[in-house]
Amino acid sequence: MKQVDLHIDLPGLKLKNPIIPASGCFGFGREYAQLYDLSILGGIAIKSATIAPRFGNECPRVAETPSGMLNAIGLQNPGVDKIIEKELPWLAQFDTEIIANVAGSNEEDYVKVIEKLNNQPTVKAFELNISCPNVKHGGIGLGTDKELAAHVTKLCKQAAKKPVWVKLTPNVTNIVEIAKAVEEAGADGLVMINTMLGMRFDLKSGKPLLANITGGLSGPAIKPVALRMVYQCAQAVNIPIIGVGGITDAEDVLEFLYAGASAVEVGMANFTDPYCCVKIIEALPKVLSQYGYQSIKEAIGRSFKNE
Amino acid sequence: MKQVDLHIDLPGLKLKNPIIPASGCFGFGREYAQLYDLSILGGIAIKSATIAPRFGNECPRVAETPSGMLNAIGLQNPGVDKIIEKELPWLAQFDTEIIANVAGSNEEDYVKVIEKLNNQPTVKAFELNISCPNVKHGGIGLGTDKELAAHVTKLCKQAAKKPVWVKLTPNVTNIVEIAKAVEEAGADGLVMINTMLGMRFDLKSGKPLLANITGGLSGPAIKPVALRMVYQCAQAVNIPIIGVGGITDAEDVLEFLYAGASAVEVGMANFTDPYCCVKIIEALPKVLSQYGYQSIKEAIGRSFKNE
Amino acid sequence: MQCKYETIISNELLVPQTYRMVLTCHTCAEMVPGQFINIKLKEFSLRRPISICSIDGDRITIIYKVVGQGTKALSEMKAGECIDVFAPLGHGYPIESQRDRVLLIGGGVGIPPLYELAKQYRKLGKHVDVVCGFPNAEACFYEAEFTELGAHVYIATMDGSKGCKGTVLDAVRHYQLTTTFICACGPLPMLKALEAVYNDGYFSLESRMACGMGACMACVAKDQKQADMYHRICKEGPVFPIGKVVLA
Amino acid sequence: MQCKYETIISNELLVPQTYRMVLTCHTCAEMVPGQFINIKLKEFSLRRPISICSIDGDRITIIYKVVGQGTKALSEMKAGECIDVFAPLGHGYPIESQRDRVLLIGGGVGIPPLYELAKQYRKLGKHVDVVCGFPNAEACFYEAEFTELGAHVYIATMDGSKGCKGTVLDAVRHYQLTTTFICACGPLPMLKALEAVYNDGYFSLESRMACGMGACMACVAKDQKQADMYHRICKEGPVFPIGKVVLA
Ligand SMILES: Cc1cc2nc3c(=O)[nH]c(=O)nc-3n(C[C@H](O)[C@H](O)[C@H](O)COP(=O)(O)OP(=O)(O)OC[C@H]3O[C@@H](n4cnc5c(N)ncnc54)[C@H](O)[C@@H]3O)c2cc1C
Ligand SMILES: Cc1cc2nc3c(=O)[nH]c(=O)nc-3n(C[C@H](O)[C@H](O)[C@H](O)COP(=O)(O)OP(=O)(O)OC[C@H]3O[C@@H](n4cnc5c(N)ncnc54)[C@H](O)[C@@H]3O)c2cc1C
Ligand SMILES: Cc1cc2nc3c(=O)[nH]c(=O)nc-3n(C[C@H](O)[C@H](O)[C@H](O)COP(=O)(O)O)c2cc1C
Ligand SMILES: Cc1cc2nc3c(=O)[nH]c(=O)nc-3n(C[C@H](O)[C@H](O)[C@H](O)COP(=O)(O)O)c2cc1C
Ligand code: FES
Ligand code: FES
Repeated sequence: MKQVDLHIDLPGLKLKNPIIPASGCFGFGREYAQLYDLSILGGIAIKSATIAPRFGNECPRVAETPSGMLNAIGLQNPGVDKIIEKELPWLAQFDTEIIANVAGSNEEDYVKVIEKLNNQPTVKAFELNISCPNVKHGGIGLGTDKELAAHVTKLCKQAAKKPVWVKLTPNVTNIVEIAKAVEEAGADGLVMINTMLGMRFDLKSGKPLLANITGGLSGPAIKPVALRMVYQCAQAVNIPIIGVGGITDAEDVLEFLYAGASAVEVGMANFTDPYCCVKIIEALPKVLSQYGYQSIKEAIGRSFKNE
Repeated sequence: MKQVDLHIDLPGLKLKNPIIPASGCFGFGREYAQLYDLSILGGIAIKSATIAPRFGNECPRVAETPSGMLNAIGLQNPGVDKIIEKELPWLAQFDTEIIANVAGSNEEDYVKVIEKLNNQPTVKAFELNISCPNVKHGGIGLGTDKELAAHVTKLCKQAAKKPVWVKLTPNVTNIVEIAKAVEEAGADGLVMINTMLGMRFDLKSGKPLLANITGGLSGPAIKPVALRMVYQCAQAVNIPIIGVGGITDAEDVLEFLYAGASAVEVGMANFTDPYCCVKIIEALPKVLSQYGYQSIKEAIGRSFKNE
Repeated sequence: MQCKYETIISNELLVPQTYRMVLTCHTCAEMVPGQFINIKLKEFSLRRPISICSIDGDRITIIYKVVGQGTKALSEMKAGECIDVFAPLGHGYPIESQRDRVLLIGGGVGIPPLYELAKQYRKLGKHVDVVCGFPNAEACFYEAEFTELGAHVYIATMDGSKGCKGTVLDAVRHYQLTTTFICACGPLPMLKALEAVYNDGYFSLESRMACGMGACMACVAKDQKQADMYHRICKEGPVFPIGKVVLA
Repeated sequence: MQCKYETIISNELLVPQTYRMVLTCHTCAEMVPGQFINIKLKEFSLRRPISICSIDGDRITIIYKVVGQGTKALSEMKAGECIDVFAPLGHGYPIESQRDRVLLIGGGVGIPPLYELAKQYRKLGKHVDVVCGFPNAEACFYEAEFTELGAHVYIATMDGSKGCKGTVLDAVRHYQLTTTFICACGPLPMLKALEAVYNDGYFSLESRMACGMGACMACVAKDQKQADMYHRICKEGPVFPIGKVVLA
């Protein structure tokens, strides 16, 4: 087997491989660091940071669904100050690229979080979570309207001293329109997709299973939708895309590369198999060379590019 | 076990039980009639009828996905005239309610199909498919815009001599807005949801697996999204809802009733288990009484209604 | 046509990546060669269509190649386990008793359905030639089984490691097989090459399927003569007369 | 804390709807009573948390009730089959060697973790009282097993068909158990009732979980004193000192 080049350079991110645990599914890495060396990872998208600490929604916060799960965590996090004080210095020990996922209740909050993180050398790029369906104010609202999405992107770009990636919600009629608006507003890249709004009901009580009523659907169930959206947007924008949604193995990664993603984030699969990122990274060279690729770059966008 | 009342009266439809095979997943019933007596069913939503015969998309037309499948059949059907000539007389032998699913490339087509079916006594209600993602003209376009959706509904209502149900697409930012617009335009009921737009890629070629590139995602994977949309719309409109999306067993039916559906359609599950509708109908009284209901009516909308 | 839980009698590696499974079958009495069964596996939402290779009393044999996750899961099942089988499906090869000789041509896992077909033609005392194409000698299977039926077996391998080097058509020419009535099953390029040479007989086709019984229109093939006419591979097929449908 | 394939040694019905499984475990050496394992089952995307009931060399015992599809699938697994086990997880009951007596109170499938705990306190020669609550006599399990350890067992059944009629608290009163240091596990209403009476000891809590290891924030409980502080049941718990977290 020839050496396969897994390396990819993206705005702010020199990834040794394209595998990044997704925000909210990996905490700040502390738990997974007990299982393996985080330096193996291409990068880590840390849990959404908000300006003040957030305590999230009531429990139950999760429910199982066929090939997926619903979550309504509600962006629980200790707030950006605590993250700077406690988590980033700890994360600095690892040779991997840290992406700070930024969330807020309104546009100013996003800017404030970015300003606080601007001088943190551990943070290599920002990922704007304008798509979390589980918070009352802002969140999904911003991500479903192209003007609002563009506006928050613009404000964040102005404030940011590092590349700004925008994480899109799939709960929209026209994802391409939003991707383009965000690109025009200066986004350095897109991360897609966040979760899809869903529900389950408790058979006994007849009431919604989640205390928050609705939650975000993730896992293999949403992979076909994520692939479709990446495929559509990759052809409509000129900024790179990090694909997310239902990835569990190296074959899934290859599909996302074909669709036009340059790297991927892995979310729920970390719960099903806590070693899944390591396994994917190990399998990726084999799978790529099995299908005739010597680098991940060769596979990116292959579905619509002519050889 | 007390006798459980499965019966429900809806516009045009006197259903002996709430189980209806979904359009496109049951043909015109001929194949399934070899397996069981179709009179067992509450109703049958027959394959979409168009004014002229349609030959659909190239193959491959289907692909498997985790807990689901993609299809891009492209509304293949023999055209409304052949359906009237060959299928409806044959279907008349069964004691079940026939719902004619109507599709078209433009608004006039819908009206023309309805006019042809108006005098067919076998057809008890129309179901407007303004949501099929697999046809180039019309289809998804109509269903994703509230004005277009309302307009085609209005025209069909004017033409129709039977109740008109409108089948909504989930590929929208705001399903409630569309449900309300369609209700205002005179719809007698809603059927939701149709498939979600998705994709898969062929690992060898790197190209989309489906000849049509994108396809509609159905099956258990989409159930949480369908439940959420039914729940949202059931509280926003006053017309009844037939729930569809990922139903495979009686417990799933109960979840849809809780969400606010008055009956359900079963699609992909017919492929996984060709007897599934019969099994659901058999299990339903047991499951309902296990959770303390003596009729399906008691369970409808229980998630948001106060006892 | 029924959906039943059947019991696996045996499931063993035949040649690399290719397995043979014997299982009970409630519907053996209705089966004809060329029909298929549709297998539901746990964890998979769509059934897997596999041709019937041999019908023996209340048991059948299938031969399948591991090409993806479903066939891999199938290969890991053990004797004694149960599987959900929907069968028999489709229309098989008509047995034309007026024929004296038949030439069966199969490529890889297109060969299995020809075995039961050979059996039935041999029972009628017909002369049966079988040409089997494989990538190499290692992949060859069922030469002995066909021979035991009294059929004449000719092997083609792409690398020439066994029999005639080349395709099944190369073998037909090399062994000077002149029978013009053929029944074939195998990959599309093989069928297309055969169509250029033969016009009397039957082809068995494959397609991605959903319902497997004619209800969903997933598996259609176009009619060669009537541009706007389609046939369902799962219901009108998988066996069609040569020249009936467009090979695509 | 590791994820390993373990082998099922036995898996049998203990009392109606409740099963006992013995399985190998690579991480027995690290385990303490009150910790749990997280089991991955085919067809299910989330793992199922189950308490460790007994640690015996390189094997553990778990006892689980069939309440849904996952536990049903688990109950259908057979000796010799492998399951993917992530263990040990969480913080268990601290063994307080300065105590002379401990009162263990369990309801239904909250009882299993108390068995290993009783074993460890008995090894230290402590006086152990165990109160087990069940709906009825038919549902009772592990009376003999606790007795064998040298613990004193008291049964409460809701219908009075065995032991004292009523809840575990009714049994505590009826049998005049005066030990004030308790370790409890069981349904929320039971823990709430106990909290009204006891303030010295530990409760084990349940919650819907996703990661089971502290990364996802699915399973939090609020601190009783600091309104804005949460504890993860899977990581800081499932065992908490009485009065630490809000029972909700
Ligand atoms: C009528 C018929 C008879 C067949 N007989 C045999 C046989 O006797 N022996 C044998 O080895 N194979 C046979 N096949 C092919 C067999 O169905 C596929 O190899 C198998 O479905 C692959 O499943 P998988 O999960 O391993 O592959 P995956 O690629 O993971 O499957 C994904 C999906 O694609 C479908 N699919 C993939 N390849 C094919 C294919 N070639 N044809 C149809 N569907 C496909 C699968 O059914 C599944 O729905 C037959 C196909 C048909 C249509
Ligand atoms: C720390 C801990 C220890 C446990 N120990 C035991 C034990 O020793 N014996 C035992 O019988 N049960 C125990 N439980 C409960 C057990 O986890 C659930 O009964 C089981 O997960 C139900 O799975 P299911 O698929 O059968 O139910 P379903 O309702 O079909 O499960 C659907 C989802 O909800 C979750 N879920 C359902 N009920 C519970 C519950 N009560 N607690 C947590 N998650 C739930 C499932 O894990 C799954 O993700 C424990 C739970 C926790 C949190
Ligand atoms: C428990 C949980 C918590 C999440 N929290 C966040 C979050 O804080 N910020 C964010 O941008 N996305 C969050 N997500 C979304 C994931 O990052 C990811 O976009 C989504 O789960 C789809 O990927 P998957 O299918 O691989 O899980 C969360 C997802 C889960 C399951
Ligand atoms: C193969 C296939 C064909 C379909 N054809 C139609 C159709 O012709 N008209 C229509 O309104 N919906 C059609 N649908 C959508 C279904 O009626 C249903 O809305 C959808 O599949 C979701 O339900 P399910 O998850 O139970 O399959 C089709 C679905 C499938 C899988
Ligand atoms: S697979 Fe459904 S019609 Fe052939
Ligand atoms: S289950 Fe993830 S933090 Fe507890």
